Amino acid sequence: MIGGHLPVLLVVLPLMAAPVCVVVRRPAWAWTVAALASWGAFVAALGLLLQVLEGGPISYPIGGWAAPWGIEYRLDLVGAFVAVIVSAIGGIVVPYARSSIEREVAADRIYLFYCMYLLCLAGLLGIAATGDAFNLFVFLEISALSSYVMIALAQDRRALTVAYRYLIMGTIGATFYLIGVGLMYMMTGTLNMADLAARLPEVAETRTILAALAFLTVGICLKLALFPLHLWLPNAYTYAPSVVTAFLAATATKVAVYVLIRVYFTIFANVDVFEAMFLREVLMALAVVAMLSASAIAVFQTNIKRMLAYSSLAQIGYMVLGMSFATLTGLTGGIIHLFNHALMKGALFMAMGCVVFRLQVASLDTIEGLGRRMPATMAAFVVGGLSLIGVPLTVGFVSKWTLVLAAIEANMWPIVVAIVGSSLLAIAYVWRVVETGFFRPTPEGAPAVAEAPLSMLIPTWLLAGACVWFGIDARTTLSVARQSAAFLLGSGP
Amino acid sequence: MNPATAILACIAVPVVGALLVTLTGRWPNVRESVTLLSAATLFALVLFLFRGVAAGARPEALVAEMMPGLSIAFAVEPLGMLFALVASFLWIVTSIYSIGYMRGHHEINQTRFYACFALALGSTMGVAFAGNLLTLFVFYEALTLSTYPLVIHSGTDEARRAGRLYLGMLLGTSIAFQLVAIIWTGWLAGTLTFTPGGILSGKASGATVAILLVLYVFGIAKAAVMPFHRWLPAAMVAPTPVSALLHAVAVVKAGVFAVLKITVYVFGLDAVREAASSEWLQYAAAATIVIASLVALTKDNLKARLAYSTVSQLSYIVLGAMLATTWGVVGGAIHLAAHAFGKITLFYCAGAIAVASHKTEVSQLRGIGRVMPLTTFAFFVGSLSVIGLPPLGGLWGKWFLALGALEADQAIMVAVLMASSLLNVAYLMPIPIRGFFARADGSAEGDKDPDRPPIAEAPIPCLVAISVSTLGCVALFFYAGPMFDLLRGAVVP
Amino acid sequence: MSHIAVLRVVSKLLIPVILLFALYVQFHGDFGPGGGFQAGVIFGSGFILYALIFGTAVARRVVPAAITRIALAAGVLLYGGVGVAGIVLGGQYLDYSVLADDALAGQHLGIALIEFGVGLTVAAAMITIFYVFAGQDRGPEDAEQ
Amino acid sequence: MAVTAVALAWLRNLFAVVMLSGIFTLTAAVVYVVMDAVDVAFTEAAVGAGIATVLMLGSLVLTTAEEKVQPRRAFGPLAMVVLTGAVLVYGTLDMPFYGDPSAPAHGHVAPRYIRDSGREVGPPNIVTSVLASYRGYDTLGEVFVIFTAAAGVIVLMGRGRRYRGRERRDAERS
Amino acid sequence: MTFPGLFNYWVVIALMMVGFYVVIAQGNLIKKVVGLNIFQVSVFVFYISISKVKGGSAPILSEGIALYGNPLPHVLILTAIVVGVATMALALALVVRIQDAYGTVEEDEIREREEAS
Repeated sequence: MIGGHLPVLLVVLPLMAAPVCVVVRRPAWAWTVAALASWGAFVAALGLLLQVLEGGPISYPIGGWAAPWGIEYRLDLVGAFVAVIVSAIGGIVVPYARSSIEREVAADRIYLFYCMYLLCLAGLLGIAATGDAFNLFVFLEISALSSYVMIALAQDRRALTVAYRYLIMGTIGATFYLIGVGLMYMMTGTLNMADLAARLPEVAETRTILAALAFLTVGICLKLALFPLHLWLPNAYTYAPSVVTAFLAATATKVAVYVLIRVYFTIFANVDVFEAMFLREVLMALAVVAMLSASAIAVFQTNIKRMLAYSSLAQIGYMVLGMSFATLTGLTGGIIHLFNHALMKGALFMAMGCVVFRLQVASLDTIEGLGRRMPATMAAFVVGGLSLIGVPLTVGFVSKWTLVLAAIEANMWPIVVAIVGSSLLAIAYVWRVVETGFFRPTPEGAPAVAEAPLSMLIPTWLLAGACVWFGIDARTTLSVARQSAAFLLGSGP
Repeated sequence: MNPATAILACIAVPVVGALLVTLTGRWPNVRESVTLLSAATLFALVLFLFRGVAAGARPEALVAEMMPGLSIAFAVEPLGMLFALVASFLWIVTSIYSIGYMRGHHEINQTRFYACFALALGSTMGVAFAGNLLTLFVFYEALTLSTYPLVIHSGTDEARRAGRLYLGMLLGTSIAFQLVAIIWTGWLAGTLTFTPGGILSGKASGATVAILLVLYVFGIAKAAVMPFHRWLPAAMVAPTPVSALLHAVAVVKAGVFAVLKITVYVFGLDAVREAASSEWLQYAAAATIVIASLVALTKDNLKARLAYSTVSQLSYIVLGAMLATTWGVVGGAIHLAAHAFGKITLFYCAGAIAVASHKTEVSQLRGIGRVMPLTTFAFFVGSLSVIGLPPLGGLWGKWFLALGALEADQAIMVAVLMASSLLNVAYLMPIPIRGFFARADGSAEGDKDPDRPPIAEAPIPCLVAISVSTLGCVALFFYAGPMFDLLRGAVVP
Repeated sequence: MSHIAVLRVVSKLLIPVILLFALYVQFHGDFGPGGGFQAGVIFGSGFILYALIFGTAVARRVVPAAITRIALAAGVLLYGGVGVAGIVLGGQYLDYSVLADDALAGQHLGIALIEFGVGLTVAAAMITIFYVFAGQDRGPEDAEQ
Repeated sequence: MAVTAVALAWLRNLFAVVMLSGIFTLTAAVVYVVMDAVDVAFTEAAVGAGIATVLMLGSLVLTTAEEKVQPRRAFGPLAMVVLTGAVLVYGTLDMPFYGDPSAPAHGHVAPRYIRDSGREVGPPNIVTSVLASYRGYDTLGEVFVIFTAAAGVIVLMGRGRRYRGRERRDAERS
Repeated sequence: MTFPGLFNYWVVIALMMVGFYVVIAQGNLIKKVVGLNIFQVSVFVFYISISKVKGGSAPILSEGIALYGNPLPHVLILTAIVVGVATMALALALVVRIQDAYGTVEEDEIREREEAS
């Protein structure tokens, strides 16, 4: 009986756990609630993925009202896959948070952190599950508001301005999205995605729908920080508490990419969007610029969290690039990179979180010779870093392989050059950290630090291990990604 | 023992060895016994495989499927067999040598040194036995990464700069050119498995083959074809055993081996011969041969001179591959083995001289033959082998290469080979000759220091290793027949 | 300070009316404009007026911060709980029809419950935010959210 | 409305700005009534004009009431705004006319609410039916947004946070 | 207030753009929030004008009325208003904290002080 209700339980479980956190207040209890809820969500997401793999997309009418009238939860393979990614990262982050948050957030705010974290998780899962364009907006806002708060939780005062800027940009993005949805509603009279897909072709040629597409694209690109709408991201990731950075970097932008996929391949499934307004060319060009410029900037950063943030911008470029091919291999590459990047960035930011836990700052100066003092942490960083470069037997290699293959198939050699160029820059910035961490002597008078606590190391290594595991055996993930892509394209042109 | 198990064991033994070395790092004697033991075990395993391969067997082993249609798989064939034999045998010798060298030099981080060394050997075995391009690429990268810590072993600024160049150039070219070429090949041919006669025949146009060939030859920077040779002289900052085994044998030979293997099993000799770019690449190789020899003449540092000599000699093999005739390929492969013994002897001697006398420059070596007669004599024999004079193994490689050039109607290449041999004489012979006949330079600073013990022969383990490799040079001359038969099996089905 | 006295008297009269009006809006939402949300706002403002005139300290005694916090959570939990009840009783999430024997009656009950949840959370949220804003400019020791 | 909005953009006294913003929202509420959206008007008046203004005044008290003179001229943003506006105007060209009963928006999903909500859900107020039942899940989300905001405000400002922040700033200055 | 044709939309768009301009061009953090508010309210007005049906009445069922306004946008905007205010509350809370931490709510001054520290 529960199986049938999984789509909604997936979201409602963390959602309802959030107020419970506020009621119980004791940090340990709040943590327990958060852990149970996010693990529960993970189990639900896995169950859903299996259901979808077996029986195709699941539709769940909330309130018992059939689709275009009520709100529908609709999980196809992509949605379920993203839900698994998000909830898995959530489940791994929670145990990590316990020690890390104690260090970085005031004690009387800890229960509220868990509350916010759960809301954010629920919001992201809600976005993944929903089949309704407006419902998506609501959950977008839940996750956005809670992430602003989580960023502002950091003790550094710059976190406040960063959160404020993020809030302004995020709200503009959401409002743009709202305008887009309004325009679509105006021309079709519906908000349900599947219904929109069916009704849009009739009016696809109208200027109103073109404007709607433009607003949706710009709004979502603000959220996913595609160049040149990325200015909020580096600082946000730099000054937020480490756990928050790890969680957001691994999930929030991925979900935004997912929304973009939804818009192009579900809502506009029956319309050849990529032909309209040079969308393909524009997206590709922006993605390429993002990949190259962000990687180049990353090379010059000394704060490692900021460096990783810029690297995230570049990786977002990869995902958008894969999507904009609109071919089977390209879309597969985009989706698989969604998963893979969540793993590696999660691992990297968590490793840096361990460094911050011991040293307060993770910059090139503080980590000199740290490989000797915190070997497990730095080793996890190396694994994630190699993955970022795309060394074989890591997940990054699988992504890169698929994306390059897509570019070769499409006969787009400049894109191949861009992917390769961005990887070369990745070598440069990753290796600066590895070299400083492992092959520089520990400076005189450096604080003697112990390895990070196991509650932080184990989650970090879970993700680092996953980077290798899914890099060696990418069959499962690739086949899920490929099936998702086929499904998304199948209903399209 | 099952051959498939033996193949896997060949990879596993060094890796396990590395692990044990790390664990026993506290007890140097145990640690070094572990190293020797793994080296011996590995050689025994390779010999076991050799028996089968010599009899015509082609054992295979599948490890894991990575992506659909792409797997990590091994398949032993003659080229790889020869490479594995040379590398695993010389590992034993080098291990003995290292013990003398590292202790004599009071080096730091010895545990890391032995562990990485073992890992590098494991990767070399992986390269040698790779059954498809993907596996080859995986171990090629693993080899780069596992030798990086050895290059920057000393931890000085110079070493770190060299390490950056090393990693940037090897990893960079492999991702930028080789990976793209592999993905392209896979897309064109539908498979990456090495197949006699080539997998690309009939599947790609002439122009495509030409471009791919260029991508491979320059993408495999380990083969050090100019202009991607700079990493090799830079890597000479590493301890001498590393320069000896890895940068005269394992790493660089992995590069030329990959070129040979791709020529034979991916393109097929006919396709390479017909490709528009192969002649152009021959000239590139020829230019490298001559220019590197000339540069070697100008180098006063002994190891730098040897490094440029290696660059030059490697291009012989690339030249053989690009000639794409039976004699050319066989000659290349034989040169691979013969040069390995010759060059490793020279490096051993250079290291022995450095340990015993702390002299590293050619100009300091006047009269060294009087205090270190054995070492200097070995140097003399090694030089003769590299030059290619009977009765030493170096002769055969050049001989067959010249035949191959004639077969391909490239008489000019014969001239290049001859010119290069003369240059070899010019940059190598003065060293032993001056060592024996010139009077020691009285102004050398070391000699005036009364506290310094007088220069004596190198430590015993070093001498043992030098003797073994010198004998190897001679043995190769007489046992060229079996080698030749083995290799013919690869080229002529 | 006579105008304060006037204020007090007026507001003493006014506040019950405001609160009553809130309740009216809460339950009248079915028929005219209004509902839990608006009711919550009005209730909240009524209380804030009270707090402004009689001082936050008094207001905090009447409705302590802990209560508002729990009310805040209770409201959303009630809403979500109604949804879960729908599942438990064999319908879909947030399906009110199964809450009672008759579908229409179930809808009615469900809407009333969730509207109440909404009102509770909104009122609590307003009071909380007010407390927090009003609780500024004091040292850490006497500030109580 | 337009007048208030433009005035808002130019005024520098923040109290006036906030009051004008309240007026702006109230005007919007009036417009809603004209457009037959009584529920929305009610909410906008209570929330948009009421709470929002109070909140802004509250934060003005806690910060500052006068905006600094801005020396720079912002042509970049202006260009962006004009571009966005142009896209929107471009989009309007194919729109159904204002109030057109045959517009697609009125033809698909909405008629069922008007026709059947009385029978299926009960309340005569269709907005309530849709809000609480047909799209009850959106409302659930909405309540959670309020919850998030309230909890977020506690996080940011509750219990002496401000005080501590100022102490830190003073410490940094000295 | 019955505008002919598309004129109504253009007014709304003009309002939106004023709000949008204030958000992105103003340096005062509070004013940005106000701008955001105007921007959002204008979007709401836009939605509501979608719902208007000429000759229709408010969507409250009663005897004898056949033509109603479209209730769906009303519902959406009810939700959106609340979301907007919630965002604003958070934004203002942040502004207050920024004032404490930096002593100013002007963007360029904050930047100066950030660089100074």
